[in-house]
Amino acid sequence: MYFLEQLINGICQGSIYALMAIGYAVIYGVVGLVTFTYGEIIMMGSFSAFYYFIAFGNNLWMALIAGFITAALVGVVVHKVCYQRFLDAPRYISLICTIGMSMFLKNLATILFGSEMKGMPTFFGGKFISIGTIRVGYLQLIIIAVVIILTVLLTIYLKKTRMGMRLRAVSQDKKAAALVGINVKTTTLIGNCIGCGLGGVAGILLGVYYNSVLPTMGGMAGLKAFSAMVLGGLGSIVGSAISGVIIGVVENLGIALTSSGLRDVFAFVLLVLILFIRPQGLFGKKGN
Amino acid sequence: MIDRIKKLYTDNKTIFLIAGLAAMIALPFLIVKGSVMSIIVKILFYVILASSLNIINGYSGQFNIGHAGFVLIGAYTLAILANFGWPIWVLYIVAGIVTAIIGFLVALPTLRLRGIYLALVTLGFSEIMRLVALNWTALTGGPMGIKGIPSPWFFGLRSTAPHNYYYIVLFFVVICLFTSYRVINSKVGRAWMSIREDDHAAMSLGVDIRKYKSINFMFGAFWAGVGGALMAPFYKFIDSSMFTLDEGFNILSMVIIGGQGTLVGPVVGSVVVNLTTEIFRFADEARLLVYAVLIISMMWLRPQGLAGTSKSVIANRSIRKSKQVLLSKLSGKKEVK
Amino acid sequence: MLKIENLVVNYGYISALRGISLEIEENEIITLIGGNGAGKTTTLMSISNLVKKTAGEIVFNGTDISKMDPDKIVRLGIAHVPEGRNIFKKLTVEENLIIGTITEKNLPRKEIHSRCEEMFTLFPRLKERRKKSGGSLSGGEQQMLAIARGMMLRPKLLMLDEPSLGLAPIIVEEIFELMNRVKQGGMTILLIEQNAMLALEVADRGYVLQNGEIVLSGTGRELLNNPEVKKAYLGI
Amino acid sequence: MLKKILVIVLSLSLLIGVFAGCQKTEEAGVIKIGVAAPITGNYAEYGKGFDVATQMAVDKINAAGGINGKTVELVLMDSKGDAKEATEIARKFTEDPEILAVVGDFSSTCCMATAPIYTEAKMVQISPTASHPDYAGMSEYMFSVMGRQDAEGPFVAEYLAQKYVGAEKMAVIYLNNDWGVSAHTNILKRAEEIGLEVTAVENFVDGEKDFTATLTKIRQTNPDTLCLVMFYNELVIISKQIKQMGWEDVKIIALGPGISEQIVQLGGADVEGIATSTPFMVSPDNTVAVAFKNEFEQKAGFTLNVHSACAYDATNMLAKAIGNLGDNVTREAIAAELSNMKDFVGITGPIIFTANGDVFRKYLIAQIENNKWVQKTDYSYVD
Amino acid sequence: MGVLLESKNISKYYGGIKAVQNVDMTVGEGEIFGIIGPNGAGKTSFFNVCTGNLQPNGGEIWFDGQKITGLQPAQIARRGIARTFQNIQLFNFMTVLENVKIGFHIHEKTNIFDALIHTKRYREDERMTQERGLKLLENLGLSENADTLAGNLAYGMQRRVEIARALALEPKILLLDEPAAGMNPIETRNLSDFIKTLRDKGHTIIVIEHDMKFVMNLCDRIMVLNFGRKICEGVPEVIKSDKEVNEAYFGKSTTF
Repeated sequence: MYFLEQLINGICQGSIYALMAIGYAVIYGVVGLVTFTYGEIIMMGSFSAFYYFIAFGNNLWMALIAGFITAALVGVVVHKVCYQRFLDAPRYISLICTIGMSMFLKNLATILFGSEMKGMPTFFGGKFISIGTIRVGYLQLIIIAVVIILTVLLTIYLKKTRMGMRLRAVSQDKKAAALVGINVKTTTLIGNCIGCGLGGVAGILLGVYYNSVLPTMGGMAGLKAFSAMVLGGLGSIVGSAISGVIIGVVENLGIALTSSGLRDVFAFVLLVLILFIRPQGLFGKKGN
Repeated sequence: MIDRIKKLYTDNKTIFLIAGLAAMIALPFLIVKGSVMSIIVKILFYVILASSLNIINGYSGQFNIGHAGFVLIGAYTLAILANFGWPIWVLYIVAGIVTAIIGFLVALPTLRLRGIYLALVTLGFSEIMRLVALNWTALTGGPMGIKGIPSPWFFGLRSTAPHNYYYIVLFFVVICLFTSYRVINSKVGRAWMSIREDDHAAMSLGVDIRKYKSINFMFGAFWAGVGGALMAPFYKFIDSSMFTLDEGFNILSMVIIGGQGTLVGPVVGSVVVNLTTEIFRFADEARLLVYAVLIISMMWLRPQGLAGTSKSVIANRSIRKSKQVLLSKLSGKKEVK
Repeated sequence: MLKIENLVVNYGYISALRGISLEIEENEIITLIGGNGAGKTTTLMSISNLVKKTAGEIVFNGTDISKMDPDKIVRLGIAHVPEGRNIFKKLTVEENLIIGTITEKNLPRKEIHSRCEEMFTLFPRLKERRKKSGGSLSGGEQQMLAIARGMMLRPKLLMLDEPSLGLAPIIVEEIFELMNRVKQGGMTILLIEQNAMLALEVADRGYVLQNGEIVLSGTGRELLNNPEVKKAYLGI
Repeated sequence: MLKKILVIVLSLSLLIGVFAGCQKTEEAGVIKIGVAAPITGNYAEYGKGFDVATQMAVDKINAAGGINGKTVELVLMDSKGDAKEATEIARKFTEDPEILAVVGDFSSTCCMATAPIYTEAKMVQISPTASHPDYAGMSEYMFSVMGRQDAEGPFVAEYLAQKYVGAEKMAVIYLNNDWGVSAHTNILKRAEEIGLEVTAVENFVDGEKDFTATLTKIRQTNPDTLCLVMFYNELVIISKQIKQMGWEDVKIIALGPGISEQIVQLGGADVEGIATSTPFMVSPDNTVAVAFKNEFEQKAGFTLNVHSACAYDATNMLAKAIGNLGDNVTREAIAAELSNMKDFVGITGPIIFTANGDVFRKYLIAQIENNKWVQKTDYSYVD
Repeated sequence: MGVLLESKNISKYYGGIKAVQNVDMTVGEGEIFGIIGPNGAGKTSFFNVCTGNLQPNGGEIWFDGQKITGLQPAQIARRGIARTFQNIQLFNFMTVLENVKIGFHIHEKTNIFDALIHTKRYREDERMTQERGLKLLENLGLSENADTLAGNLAYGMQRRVEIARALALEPKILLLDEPAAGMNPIETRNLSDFIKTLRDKGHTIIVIEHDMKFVMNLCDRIMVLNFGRKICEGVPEVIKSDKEVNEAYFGKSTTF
């Protein structure tokens, strides 16, 4: 029972990692570059919701949309500054740019929004469903549902729409995409915006779930998203989502077995171990 | 302009080196203020750290973004063993060796990995090290850190005053750059560079990639460890918060701003980065904003770094492109990579 | 229709094209032949603006396309079928075809479907594998898919880069016959081919490239019978 | 062209920076006090509080005519919470002969790294918040205003937990930093002495957000009281997660956040009933404290916390010591004056340094009732 | 004439593509052996299997009486197989001389400590690579370019540097992947002569090429691949008159 309880805790936390990882996977898949600004995108999404609630009242769904848009707009800036110019250049250049951008956004947020923790309104009145002694909050269910819905929607979007097809084409082969008449520049920009928007949504759920918004909240969140994305096999959306959940579960079971201070150790040891055994990630194909 | 300076330098290398060294030795006599000296000592620390990272990233083309982990090991090794009464001078080297051994252990799994995967493993390693240092209280003092790290004695002087400690660090900086120079201009260094340029070609010439990558990681880790060990007695207190990922990113920025794959690059990088953060102290809250803008504008204006070969990236790009063309031409048959 | 003037392309310090000029008339099959590294592929890449040109001008139907974005060039009706296997490996065969029409924004589903069917009649092998991913196809099938994808656009100018690469002789023949049919449908074709004999047989005119320069040009027949071509290029 | 302009702008700004760094104001009749605080970085929130609180103290002193007719000036430097930067700041402060003493730094890491430098210069560093047990004892020039954990920890175990809430089985969660470690160790020690059973001890790394696993684990051990050793942000998150789990039959006590208003603001109904130990309480009848609190919140834009109040007191104490010395102000003398000062009463209550340089504080118990901190005991509760 | 390199039943697949299927080959000592075939015939894949750059899906490679399948490329190189690459894989940001010096890698005995304190071993190695490197460059007419960055050289020159680098290994067998690609006729003829002199010095050479003329004039024996299969093997005259080869190479309708 106890084990099951911890497992459910892990799944709940993992679903947030999963959502963050999906956004990262879209960015990496389409742009093809590693970003360290993603955590700050998450933070920006969270702050946008915080101010949305103040300005327009507590409507979570509208806030999610607002957060998506804000994060996507920040994504445009990040794209112009960090990616567009460096698509053909050695990868480390844009990587350093994203590190600079992350520093910039974090400090800008500190100056603009203040460095103290801010709270989010409570949604669903803390209601929950009981299964024996285990309680799963409505919010947790909503988060899991949002993750599943977004994964499905995203998959459908990528599979069924023309834009989705463009994104997939660009993520597979930029040259061939240009040859069939896809505007690679615009498409990578759009892909990046979608990824960032998902990051923003994840940021809002993160903020609401833990009831806190901070300029420094992005750091570890971005790292976990990155890790889940790599474990999932670089840009695979379903893989990233599953890896996010796996990381969450491993962390929580690790805490259950040892000490709670070691949470991140579990995450990173898992990462290193898996990459050692399967260099292409959990769901990646060999030779990619 | 930078290129002209570089040419002037290459033409009169020996004179410049001797003059530079003389100036460095004379420096503490010219600067009265301990605070300025302290900044200079810090720059010298980073020269070692950035150079050691440059050995890994710049010369063998691996991508290590968790360098802080190695620095941590060096610093903690010295701090822990110093409390057992080991002489500090010996510990500088011991710390380097311990870090090199850990570096080897990190290199083992990473030999199979490239690019982003390798980067992620080094990142994970760095965080694991920090968290272990934070949680293994019995050994590392955990969050209490280790305080009262003794300072080495040096011609009868208490050496942690910046004016004195400067010479110890300078000594190691010179040794670090000198050994790097010698190794790079040997079979080993050429093997590293061949791996960086084209590992398949290197393999086909009989270069044992695994062996040389491990040596490379060990050599870089050694100097990172020495750098970390040098810092511990100077600050007298260490805890895990001094070796975060951001610290690793900071070192990485120095290497890239200075110019990867050149010996001078990391030196220039650490000077420029440290001076900028110092100079913009008056900007208060916006200080790191300025630093962030500096990093980004450097990548826009001079992505090869201040000391990097001019046009190398552009040349690199077109050469890469021509290769791509050829590759695509041959892609029907050739799938080596 | 297409006019290239004094095109120069350098890759770093290597010069790939040293100033070539050529012209393509409407409804022709033009072929570029030459050895490896002669600059054939580079010429096509320059037309699609996938490489940086050092000098030169390319005009298509009166529009200067030398500085146009690659996707706009495709929109003008120039389809480029790259050599090798530049198909989307993770997309299915059908998706690969559909993506060929991606520049035509308001194309009805029905029209796309009928064009797909058309391609499947041309290449029945693809029809069998329409739901398979591009990467699982054999080399020849991938080549067919690439050509079909280019033709999905109904381009004015179809540029084929080594369509016979890795294909069995029977299929090669099919493709060359296909070209004739396509030409009768009003398409202009620019063909790069290593199999010079075959190429020159279908081509109206041809250019011989060597080390980035055009060394010979003429009608297909002329070149085919030119002893220089035989000797220098075919190595007989 | 763009490139050139950018290069010029960059190098110009660098130059300006150099000169700005070199500028110095030489004014007579000014007393300078250094402030080292993390204005940027992960602890920026607390650094900002230091900045506002110290400046408020100085403004007040100057408005009242300064110290013996001399105006007080603060020199604020950003340590980023980084020990390396902190030592550089320490060197700058010690080298500037006009600076008499230093208020700072926030983290014990920085304080302990800079202690040898200040000691060498015989300069006082009075830290509002450093609570590492070894810090103040490092030399006679190091002072800490916050109060050592070997006083508060036992108070929490014996009086808050056992006596006030009637705990029999207690679990402890603490923030894994120097402060949290010493605080919880002292709690555990006293708990063992007084026979209070501790069922589980868990820690977390700064920045942690998800405590469900930890709480689920602790709940297995069936404690009746949960002792949270941490600051306000994690405290709020934990209380919310406890409620979310449906864990009703547990009493929550806290050490560390003091009577932060943020807890009430952020926590709402979920923090109702939390009891905490605090060295001071801004009760409505304490007009000085209330005025301070209001002014601080207006200037800083966020609510007052214990750390900023301590920074305010530290500055005032320093000013008082300098004032007491009259014209014989030397850096060295300030240390002696501070150690001997017995009559200082600040916002956070009376502050008397021990021989070590710490403060032995007495503690109150406060509890949240109807969304408000209410003082439940006075200083005599211990007796 | 002993057998030096032998492939037994080698196959290599990429996903659905059968790049090489059941190829047998024997190359004797002192031969110049040619492998020809149209683009996409699997020549380079076969080559990469021989040098260990690719692992075969089936079959074995024997070299000098020992099985070398499964070995790392570096180990194979140490046994005496040197190669060049189809698309020229030089170390572009290193000078020509440095490129060649890396070729001497397996003959150098320096380790990192020798390099640090400049032991006798280091000095000897450095002198050896310097002298022999320069000599090699002189032999190939590259002396003037010793200090140029390899990436900056013209195409033909790069080919030569690559061959020089491979020769520095002092291999028992040299595998050249399309050495004449991108060369003009004069360069090609020079190259052809040069390869012959190498053979006369005792090197065994395998050449991949699709320039028929080049191969016919140069090689002692030739193997023809098409669709990954061996369709013909023999002396140039046999190849020239083989019908299947002609079809594969020039299309059905043409004959010589």
